[in-house]
Amino acid sequence: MIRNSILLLIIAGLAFIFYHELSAYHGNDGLNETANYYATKGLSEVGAANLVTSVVVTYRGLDTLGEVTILFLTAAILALMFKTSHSQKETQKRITSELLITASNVLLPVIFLVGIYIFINGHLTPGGGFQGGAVLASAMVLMLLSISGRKIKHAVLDFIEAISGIAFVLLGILGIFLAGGFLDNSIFSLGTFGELFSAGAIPVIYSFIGLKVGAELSNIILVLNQTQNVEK
Amino acid sequence: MEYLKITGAVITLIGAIFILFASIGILRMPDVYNRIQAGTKASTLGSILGLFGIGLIHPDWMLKLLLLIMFVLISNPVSSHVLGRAAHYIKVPLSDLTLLDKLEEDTGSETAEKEGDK
Amino acid sequence: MVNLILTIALLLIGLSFILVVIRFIIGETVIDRVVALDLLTVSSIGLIVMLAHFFGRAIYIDVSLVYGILSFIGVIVIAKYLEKSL
Amino acid sequence: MKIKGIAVIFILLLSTWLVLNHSLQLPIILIGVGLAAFLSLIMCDKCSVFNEIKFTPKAFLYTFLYIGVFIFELFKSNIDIARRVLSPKLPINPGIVKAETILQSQMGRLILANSITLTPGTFTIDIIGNTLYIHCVNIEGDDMEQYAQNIVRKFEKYLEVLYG
Repeated sequence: MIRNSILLLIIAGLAFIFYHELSAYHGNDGLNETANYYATKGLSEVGAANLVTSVVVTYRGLDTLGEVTILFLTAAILALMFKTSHSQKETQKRITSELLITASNVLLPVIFLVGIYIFINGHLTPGGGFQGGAVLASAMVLMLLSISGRKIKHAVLDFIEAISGIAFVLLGILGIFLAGGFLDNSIFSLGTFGELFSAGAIPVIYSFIGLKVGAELSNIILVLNQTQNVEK
Repeated sequence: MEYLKITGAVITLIGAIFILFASIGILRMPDVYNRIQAGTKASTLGSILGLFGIGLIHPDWMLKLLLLIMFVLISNPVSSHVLGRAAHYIKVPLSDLTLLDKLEEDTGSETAEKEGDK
Repeated sequence: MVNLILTIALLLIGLSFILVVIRFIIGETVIDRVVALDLLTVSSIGLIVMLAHFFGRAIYIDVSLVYGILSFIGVIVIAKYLEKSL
Repeated sequence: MKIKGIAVIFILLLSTWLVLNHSLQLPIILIGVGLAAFLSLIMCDKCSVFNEIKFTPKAFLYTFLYIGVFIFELFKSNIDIARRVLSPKLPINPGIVKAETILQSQMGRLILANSITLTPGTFTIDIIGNTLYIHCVNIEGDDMEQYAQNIVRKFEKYLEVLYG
């Protein structure tokens, strides 16, 4: 109880300090040159309802490629460091509740569908590849928790990841030849503003990013799950 | 049309009141299991009523809100069941008011054996 | 009129949040805290949808759907961890 | 027999997709059909859950009856909990009792347990075999055993027709 009160005091103090800092903060009202260009020309050039998406996928597409690569490296390093011997001992676990298994059987397809919905609609709604990928990976967590006997194959995840990564880069290179530059989205027609098939290649690119992120995060979860019970 | 909206708002208000009851219950009940009881029931009905009321105010959101209601109805009781099961497994004590515990009688010998193995 | 009633509802939910946070701090056992957290997230689903009405943005409903999914999985993960059967 | 499960899961996913997108344009429907078919085929080793739903006129009628009973019990339970929580003496006599179920289908058991959790004063703690362990807020004498069995019976009556 005393410890909790001290924690509460510390949190309140931190909140006060942050409030103090925040109230003294004055944001930069004007946009600088680059931001101004994105804000004024972005909508007409890219045709995505969500301006953030258009910046992330097209103007700063190369950065997104870098981020995906970092995730890939993390997954690869984890798999390398925690490389398990195949003679791992199955520890005695409590049997999962029957109700949880049934509920996850019902909910899993729906959660996968919601993840896919988030990254396909990335150009219209807040959301996108990374968020959708995270939802896919959380569905994978539910799968691992509820169906303990089920083995998910690394090979399948690696295959999805490789295919979507290659497709992402190929789409980017296609942009150099058919349109203005790397990851230019106007290789497909821009379509009607606000519909699912609009904003050129953005939905396609975002789908590949979402699949890649989902596969990478799931790989990380799988590796951690398989190594936690191994003896030192 | 206006009546429908006011009905929706009142339903939402009732939902909020149930959520308030849930929080009072979670504060006053003597042990984990009773808190789960109070928390799950009232918060499920409260948030369902809140969603439904907003659905009456904005009829074009209704389908999506019904999807959300279905999700809450399936997931919330299951998560509280999993929590209660975990609490009983790690032997969180029941309150002194508790009269009988049939689950302990039936599974108690099993867990005692497991502890003997260690 | 509608907005007035909804504002009262928002205030009630805010009050209940304070009560739940008190239980979260008192705790007693870990499970108590998780129960309080679960109650917070479930009522937040309703809260986010009410905010969607106030700001007039249907898109917040998607947010609350994803929030519900993640909190459900989170509670199960914590329960499994406490059982040591992760 | 798997075809029925795949069909149910397909319809469920397709309707979820259409509700999420909130539009009926042709490309959205086409993508939804593709995605739903793909996901339902991947998931088909687990669709035994969806196999158990019965499509008979009687089941259709009983769905509505069940929803009615369920909503009534949900409100009753909330008023009951509110009464207990608000009264200054906190009148509770908690305990864990057990009740038997005759339902064999997974989906039926899930809905039964969820309904018990949401009905007055009871909450499913564990299910082992056919025995449900139910935590009750208020036990009065030996009657509670019978009371719990009655609650289970009340929902089973409908779920038996729906899921078997």
